[in-house]
Formats: sequence, C-alpha cells, structure tokens
Amino acid sequence: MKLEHTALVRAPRTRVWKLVTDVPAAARCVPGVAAVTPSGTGKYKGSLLVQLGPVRLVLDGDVALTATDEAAGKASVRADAKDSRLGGTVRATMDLTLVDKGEDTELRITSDVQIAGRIGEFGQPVIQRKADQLMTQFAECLARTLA
Amino acid sequence: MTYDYHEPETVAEALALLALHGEDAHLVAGATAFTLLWRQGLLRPGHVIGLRRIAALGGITSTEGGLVIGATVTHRAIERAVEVGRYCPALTRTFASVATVRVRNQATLGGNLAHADPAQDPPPMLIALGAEVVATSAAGERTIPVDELFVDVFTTSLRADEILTAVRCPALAPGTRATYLKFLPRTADDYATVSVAATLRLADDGHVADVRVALGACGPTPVRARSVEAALRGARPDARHIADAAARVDADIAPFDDVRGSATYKRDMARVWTERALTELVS
Amino acid sequence: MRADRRLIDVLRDDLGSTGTKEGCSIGVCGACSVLVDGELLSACLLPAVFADGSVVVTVEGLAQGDELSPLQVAFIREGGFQCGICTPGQLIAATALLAEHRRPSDAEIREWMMGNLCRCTGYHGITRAIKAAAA
Amino acid sequence: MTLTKPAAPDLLETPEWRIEGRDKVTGAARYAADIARPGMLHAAFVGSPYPHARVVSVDAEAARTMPGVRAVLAGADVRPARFGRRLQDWPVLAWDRVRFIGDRVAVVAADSLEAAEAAAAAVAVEYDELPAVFDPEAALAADAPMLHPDAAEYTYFGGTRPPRGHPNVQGHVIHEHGDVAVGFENAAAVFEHEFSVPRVHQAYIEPRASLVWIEGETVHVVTTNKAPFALREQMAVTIGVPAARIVVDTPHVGGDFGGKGLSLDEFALYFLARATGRPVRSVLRYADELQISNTRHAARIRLRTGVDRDGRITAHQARVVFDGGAYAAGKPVAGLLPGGPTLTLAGYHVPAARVEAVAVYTNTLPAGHARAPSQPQLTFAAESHLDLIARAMQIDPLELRERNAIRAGETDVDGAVWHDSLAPRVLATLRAASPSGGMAARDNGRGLAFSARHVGRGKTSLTLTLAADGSIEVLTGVADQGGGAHTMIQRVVARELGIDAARVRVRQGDTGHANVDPGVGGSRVTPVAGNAALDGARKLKARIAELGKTLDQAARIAAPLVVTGEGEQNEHLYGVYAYSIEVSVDRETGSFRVVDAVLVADVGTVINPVAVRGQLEGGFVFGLGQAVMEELHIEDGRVTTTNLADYKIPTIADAPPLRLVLITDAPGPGPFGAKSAGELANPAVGAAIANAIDAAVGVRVMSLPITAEKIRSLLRTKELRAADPE
Repeated sequence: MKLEHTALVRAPRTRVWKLVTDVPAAARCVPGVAAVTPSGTGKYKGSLLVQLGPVRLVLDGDVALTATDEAAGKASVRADAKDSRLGGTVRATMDLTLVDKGEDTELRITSDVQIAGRIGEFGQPVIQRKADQLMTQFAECLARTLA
Repeated sequence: MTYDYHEPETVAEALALLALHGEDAHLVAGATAFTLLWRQGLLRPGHVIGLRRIAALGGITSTEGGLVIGATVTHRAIERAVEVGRYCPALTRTFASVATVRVRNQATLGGNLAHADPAQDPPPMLIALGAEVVATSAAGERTIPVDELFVDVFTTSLRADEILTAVRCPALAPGTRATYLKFLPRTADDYATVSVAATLRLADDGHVADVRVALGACGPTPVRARSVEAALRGARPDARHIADAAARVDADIAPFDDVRGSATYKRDMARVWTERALTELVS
Repeated sequence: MRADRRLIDVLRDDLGSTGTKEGCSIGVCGACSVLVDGELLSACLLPAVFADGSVVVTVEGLAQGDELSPLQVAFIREGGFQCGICTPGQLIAATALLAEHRRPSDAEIREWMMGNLCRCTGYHGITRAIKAAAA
Repeated sequence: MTLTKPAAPDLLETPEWRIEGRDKVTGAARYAADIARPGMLHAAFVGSPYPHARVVSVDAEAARTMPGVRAVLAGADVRPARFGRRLQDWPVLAWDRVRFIGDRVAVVAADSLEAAEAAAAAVAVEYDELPAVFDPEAALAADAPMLHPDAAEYTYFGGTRPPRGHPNVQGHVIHEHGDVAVGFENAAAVFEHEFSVPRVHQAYIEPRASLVWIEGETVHVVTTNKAPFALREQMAVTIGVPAARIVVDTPHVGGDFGGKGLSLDEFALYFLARATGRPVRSVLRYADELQISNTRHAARIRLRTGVDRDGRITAHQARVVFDGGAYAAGKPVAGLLPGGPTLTLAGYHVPAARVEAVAVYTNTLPAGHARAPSQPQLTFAAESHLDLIARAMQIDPLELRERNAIRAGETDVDGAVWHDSLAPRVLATLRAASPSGGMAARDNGRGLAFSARHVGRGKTSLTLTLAADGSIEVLTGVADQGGGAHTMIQRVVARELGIDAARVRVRQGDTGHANVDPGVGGSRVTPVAGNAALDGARKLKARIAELGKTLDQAARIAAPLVVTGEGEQNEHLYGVYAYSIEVSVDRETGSFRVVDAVLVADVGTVINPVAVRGQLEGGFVFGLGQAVMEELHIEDGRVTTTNLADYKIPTIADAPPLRLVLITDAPGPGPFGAKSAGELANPAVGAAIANAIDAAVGVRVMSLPITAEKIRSLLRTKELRAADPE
C-alpha cells in the first residue's frame, strides 16, 4: 500500500536533513520503537511494538538508509521486520524529500508498506490505517523535535 | 501454547483477576472474536477471564421507560426479548440483523461493544438512542455515552482495569421513532457497506424536536452525524430539507476503501441511506 | 480439557466424531454447526469449555438408530446436498429451525439458513427439503 | 440411438435415492480431513512474503529444535521436485526463486498442528527481492521480469511443449478459419468491445486435505484430488517413485468446481513421510485456499465482430489474455490454456474467425481450472458484445441471436461444422418461456444470454461383478465430488439389466484396485463413465444370455461373474443453453435483485432427475456469485480477501427463483441418450445480468463482478452527462 505524508518543519533544511538521516534519532519519532542499534554502515537493528486494539505485534528487523542525496534533499529508508511469533512480515520503503520553504522545510514522505503472512490476514484496511497513523505521527514528531 | 482460563462468579472476582494479571489477561464473554484472534495467533494472553458465569452481567431490565441490558446478554436474547421490542422495535431489528443466528446465539452485547469493530450493527443504533455503557472498576462505576466509547478501530475508551458491565438505554420521549438501515449490496450475510441508525421526534407543530443520526462502516469508529442532526433540528422535515440535511453527512464521516466499496461510494451511500432513514421516520 | 481447544477440535480430534466439518474456520460457512443444549452454534468459534456439562448434538445424533429423521430423508429425496460437506451443518441448522418454527415460511428459512453456505445446490434443494420435512 | 420406453414406470423418471445419501446425512461419509493414522504428524508450510525473489538462504535450526518438531525440509532437500498436471513447473518447495506471495520454501512436520505452525513461523528465510510483474500484458513486454528461466528443465506430459513467443507465455493459440479480411470488408457494421473478468475462487466449502504415509515400498496418499489416477502419474514423476508403487485414495470430495484436479501438499508430505517414517497430514487453512490455490483465470477479452445489415455475423476477431499466475501447473490441457480458450462466440455460426488466446505468467497466485474453464469469461464478453450489437443495430436481442444461432451444417467460431444443432430450438423455447413486453416495474429489465458447452469426452472402464445373491458390485475409479456419479452408474446398470437399483452397489476403488479413470471434470462423467456402465451391463447380459439363464439363476451357478465395461465418448458435440433473467435496479444505490430467471438447457436423456436439477440450480447460483459478488482482490500480488467474510459467496437468502426448461428428447452420446449438465448453468449468468441491467437503466457494465458500485458510478456519469451535455 502506498501512503503519502507531508509536514511543515519550522527549521532550515540542513537541520532537518541531519535528523532524518540519523536513523536512531529519527526512529525515536516512530511511536513504539524500542532501541535501535547500528549493525553496519547505514544499517540498524530495531524493534517496533504495534498495538491494533487487543492485538500486539512485536516487529523485529532491520532498517537501512538505502540512498541519500543531500543536494537534492532526498533520502530513502528501507525497513524489513518480522513478527516471529506469528510468522508475519512487514516491509516498508520510505522516500523522504526535503523542500526549502524559506525559513522552514517541507518534509514529504512517500511510503510503500507491504504486510504478509498472518498479520496481513488481519484486515488490510485496519493495517493501512495503522500504518497511516504511524507515518502521520512520525512526520508530526519530526516537526515537533526541530521546532 | 495455551492460557489459563478463569470463570469468576462475581464482578469483584473478575476485577481482582484483571488486577492480578494485568496486560497478560483478556476478558471474554461470548468469546467469538477472541476465538478467531487466538486461532489466528494474533492474541496470546496468559490468562483469559470468562465473564459468562457472572449472574450480575446477565439479564434485561426495563426501567421507567428505559432499558438496562447486561453485558453478557447474547444478541439473540436481546432480539427475542419482549422488553426490547416494547422499548424500541428498531433495536430488536438491529440485533436481529447481526451476522447469522449462530453468531447471535454466542456473541454478547458487551463483547460486541468492547470489540469496537466499526462495521458492527448495534453501536450506531445505541448511539442514536443515546445509550451509555457502564464501566466498572475497583474504584466503582462510571458511565460512558456509547457515542464516546469508540476511539479507533478495535479500540475503546475503556481503561485496562475496567469491565463493561451493562448498557443503559434511556427512556425515549413519547413519539420518538427509530430505524436502522443496513446496506448489503453483496450478500445477505455481510458487514454493511454503510449502515444508518436514526431516531427522530416531531414537535406538535410538525417541526423536528429531536433527532439523532449515527452511521456504521463510515470510518474507524461508528460516527454520530452531528451535521445532519444540526441541519434538521427545528426544521420542517420535508423532502428537500431531508435531502439537504442528509447531504451534510459527508462532513461527519471518514470512510475508507475496502472490499465493500470505495470511500467515494460509501460517502455517496451514506447520504442516500441517511436520507432514506430520515424519510422513513417522517413518513 | 485444554482451555484453548475449540469445540470442533474436541469433537473431531479428541472424540473422533468427524461428522461435524470445518470449512472457513471463522464462523461464516456453518459446516461446523452444532446444537449445544439446543442452541445453534459454530463449533469452530466456541471454546470447548463453554460446552462443558452441556448436551452437544452433532449430525451423528440426528437419526434414531437406523431410522433417519424426516429432515435427513427429505435432504436425500429433494436434492438437499451434492458433495455433502456442508450437509451436517445444514441438517443441524434446519433441525434447530424446525424446533423453532414448525412450518417455516420461505422468509424464515432464508433468514435462519443464511449462515449455512452450500456451493453445490444453489439452495433450492435445501429449501425444498426443509419444506418437505416440515409438511 | 433409439430409446424404447418400457411399459413399467421408467427408472430414469423416478427420482433417485442417492447411493451415498445415507452416509452424507448421518455424518458417516468420510472426507480426506476426517482420516487419521496412528502416529500421524501435522504439516505446516512457510510461504514467501514476496511476489518475486531469490531465495538466499533458509535457516531452519531454531525450528528444528522446537518441541514436537520431527522434520523441517527446505527447497534444497527436495530439489528438483516440481509438480503440475500437464507442465510440472511448480516447485514442491522453492529452492532458488519464489514467484508469488505464499510460494512455499519450507515445510515442518510436528506432533501437533500448533507445534508445526509455531516452528514454521520460526524458520528464517533470507530473500533477495526481484522485480515483479502483476499485469499479464506487462509480462509480455520484451523487458519484463522473467519468471521461469529454467523452463527447459520442466517435465511436460504428452510430447513436446508447444513453442512460445515469449518466455512468460504459458500457452498460446491462434485459431483461424474463413477469410476474415473479406468478412470484415463485407460487413455493414463492425463492433469492437473490451471486457474483463477478475480472479475468482472455486470456493468449495472443504479446504484441501491430504495424508501421506509409506508402507514398505508403497506410498499411500489420501487426498481431496478428484482425479486420483492422474495424480498418481504426476506424483510418480515429482517424487521419483514408480506409479505402480503409489496408491491414491480419494474419499468423498467436499466440492471441486474444477479446483481439485490439482494437488498442492501431497508431494511435500511424501518427503516428510520419508524423512520421519510417519504418516503426515495437511489440511489447508481456508485463508491459504484463497491465497495460494489455483483460481479461475482473470481475463481481458477484446472482441471485434462484423455483421451484415440484418445483424448476421460476417467475421469475428478476438484476443483473449488470461492471467495465468506464477505457475501453469493447474492446467491439464495440452495447450496450457484454460479449456476452450478460443470459443469467443460459442453456439453461433461464424463464417470467418481469427481468435488468439494467450495465458501469461505473472507474480500472482496460480490460475487453473474452475467450473467450465474459460466459459464464464468468454460468455460474459460474447453475450454482452452481441447485446451491444443488437442495441446499436436496433434489432431485438433474441432475434439477433436467432439469426446467428448455429444450424446443422454450419461452422462455429472454432471452425467446427455442426452436424446437428439444437441452438434454434433452445432459443425458440426461451422465447416461449420468457415473457416479453412490459416489466413489472420501471427500473426492471430483462436480459438474455445464450451459449454452448461441449459434451464431455474421454475414456474409462469399470468392472461389474455379479455375486451369488444376485447383487451386482460395480468397482470404479470415478471419485465422488458431489455430481452424483456413483448413483448415475448404479441407475444405468440397473436399468439396462431391468433390476431394482438397490441390487447394484457402486464401490469406488483406490488407484491400486480400480481401473484407470481420467477423473471427474470437463462434463465427462455421465457420457463417459455412464457408457462404461452401460457397456458393462450389456456384457453381463450377454454372458447371462450365453448361459441361457435368468440373472438370478446365473448368479447362483456362475458367480462371481466379472465383466469390464468400457466407455468412450470422443464426438465433438455441444449442449446448448440460454438464460433470460429479469433484474430490478435501485438507481440511487446501483444495487439490484434478480426477480425472475429462466434457464433452457439441452441436457439429453435425464438419468438422475434430482441430480440434473441440482446441477442446474447449483450452477445458476454458483454463476450468480461469480457474476455479481465474487472477486479475489489482489494488490501488488497480495490477495487481500483472505477469508469467507471478505470473499463472499451467495447464501440461501441470495438465491433467486429459477425456472428450468429442459430439452430431454434430443439424445446425446451418453447412456440412453444422456448428455452433460454440470457446466451448462454457470457461465452465462454474468452476461444475462449485464444485459438485463442495460435494459433496465441503460448502463453497460463491461467487467465482472457486476457490483452495485459499478452500476451506481455508470448511472452517475450518465446523469451528469444528461445534465451537462458538454
């Protein structure tokens, strides 16, 4: 599923760039993320707790900064996670674009989230909504952190 | 992997178990939704607290024009209760329209509400009736309007230490009419594409004295159509006013795409069925 | 009895009573319909502990010895089944229906039997069978 | 063949008492999932989360040491085992590449299903994702991702695999007859339309189940497969065990509708049984049925037809693109297309035609056979197309069909000359049975659809044994998937011998005991197995006559008297049928209801009246579901309708009234003049409803399913256009 989010951050682009490309720091803006630790150049391990009503998913996986182009203000992040109890997987690719807006920066996030296995059988609209919520909160949190 | 199953006989015992096991506990009444989620492996509590043996949670009582329905009363029992039919025939029809007779024989009112599925039938009707739920904790009871119970998909405003123990339906002012319409374009046994519950009372002069409208399957929670209500309250409910009011439902809802229809179609259908519900109530 | 067993698991796996079938596993298809103290329920949705101490009637319990029930006979005569996988559930549901309405109308049959899916008959034979048994 | 009517009430006119009826109404009938063996293990599979990926590694260590786990196998352990009905292109467990979401990479056998599922979740698989393709047209592009680079290694049964123009082609055929160019030149008008049909599932209520164990040298398979002998041959190649050492036993099959000719689990279960020395059972979760089993092909169908001034077809051209999914394994026919893929105007006289059909690999769940393969897709297109032509030419739709219905001596769309045709008679019967003129209500409309389905072909044999007590046992390899095969055999034998049906028992043997049979499917059972039963009964009669005795006397002195009945039906013949359906449309919502339906069907002599009626009524509601509500939603290769709460099929409350008009006095090639009935009722429902909706409210739905939302959207567009012609 493809999702799009935009947030206006009250900070110059360089500062926003620094935060979004600092994966452990940026990950703190995703609600439910537990310790993110480096596992190689541009690669991290982490876990995410997602609550869908009574259902709690613990997604363990890898996050990698797959592309960065500071001049163009573009970065791509890929996350692959698995709930090993359920055997479900979640894969997300996020393309972030920073656009100068005078003093401020517009943050655009285009993400593609794919959910497979038992988690995926839970109901795609519900999952889509959850993913959408997470991304919204992420964008808002980034904006707040830098404001 | 399994769980310990507890069947307390009083609300106090159930609350004590809930306090003891905290997040590792899950409450069930009819256990329909729980069994599905357990079987899918999506829920793995260590303790399951079954409420069905608690006598205080059963039964339907008529109160001065109103109704109190215990949380563990099944859909089927509500559908068949004479008191419910006397209180509001549309409420009977609402419960009778839930899934199939097998599910209605097992699923309970409390379970239905606590599960917070936005496509379920009873919540919009209960909202339109102005019902409230009783939430009981060690600290005592509090009431939550059904309207305020639902927070998100499968999420309620009940606290972790609370048990939904009953639903109170208030006395309806004389002359109040009610309806529940469920749009099922695919098969007779399906979740609604949209559903509309409404109550309406006309003043002696023919103007709308009171109106409440709520919709199911139109967003992450059942929603109250306050814009529609506002447009109609005090108005003379002719066809044009009803159509205009129904068109305002668009502002109250946030449907999403699913196999039962696109968000665009659901918006259109929310309007059509709101108009139909209101038309039925004034005719 | 393990708490997490569903009634269908106990019937089929523990008791070897395989007449009750599991189809969709989510309470929609009705192949696992059983009567628990006379109430029509889905054995795939019911925790087995809920049936503890109750009388459970499955398709195996419908005939009196070699004597088929009127519904069973009518299902054969009227084409109430083809592949037969949904039949145990159809018969149990129809038995409960006739206990409630001795002579059900078409509308009552449709409303009650809506939860028992059949992919073979197009339901016409099932309706005929129920009406014949009720006559 | 002449059918002489006996003086006594004919057995064929007496409603039958299903041979397996008592078992099915008492719960005694056994289905594959009901069968357990001592020491039996349970299997759970690990499926790919990616639509297309390289399998880098499979780490099963954690899973192997979990409680109750007896074996974990990955692709490398079974390599190069692949399975399939005609083309074995589906790996038992993928070792190098996965091609759809759910494609299996590992399997666990454990003491309980829970233990197996927990271990399957703990298998760690590393994938390297590859570009995926979901659209069949896109898969035919020169630079499309290639799904099967190793196609040359695949086993293809029955000669050489036909050549393919693109590596993503599963099967491709072009049929051409007559001078198409001239036909179009001579046309007064040429019409072109495109239709589409989505993936739908057979949605039998019984999920696939299988149990495999090895006893000495023999591999035993209990399964829901409806073609046990074919499975034995396929399995022999897949697992590398001679067919003679494989015994396939098919108990009652809980619904098939074309889907259960393909097996999925048996092969992996064999490897698990070999690894553990224990019986291993697998029962598919319904969620997996909807995500990984072989469905009906989605299709995009472009039709172009030229007609003269009277609406008579002068030339026809068509291109049909089938989405074959990740594997062609489910298709049993030589061309690796769903059966009858070029019958884009079945039942009509088409003097010149060029029809191209192609099935294409995509990274989605595999497609295979489903009740009347190809026909629901093609009939929806053809009969909508003809209605549109009738509308444009201002010719009554029934009249247009009558003008074009094939007559004896004329050529059909496949270039076949019909020596006899019931098409005009079926249409005339429909005209008589279906009210014309005023509708019951303003937004009601009536639509019709006409088509033809071949009478099944094939060859089988069975044995009849006359016992000393005068009873007869028929041993057959024909499985019971609900159509009533065994009862049909019983009645044919009883009628020919002039004895009470109760004296004839029909026993289904496993592949170790019964004679080879091609399996249930393709409308084959009655004309083929029925002829075998008739032949057996005649041979028995002849033997009794040789003895100069009555049957009972012969039984006492010569029992057991054993004969083999052989049946064959190779004539290319059709049963024709037509619907007239009235719908009532709710303009504001687009929803509609079928208020009347008439089906006229040419079924030949009826052997089982209850069963024939059931096949047609059941086919109608099956067809209705697939026409108006069923659709496997697939997003980026992922099925999102994963249960029967989201993938809806009709309930009893959705079954409309149906009037049946049977034409039974035109004998077919089956016993006593029987034809086939099982696939006559489902294919044309979609077109009849689309035509009825157009007649009712003037909008045309060009794709299945015909949903309320589509109708509403078309009505809205029309209203807007009427309000603002600009």
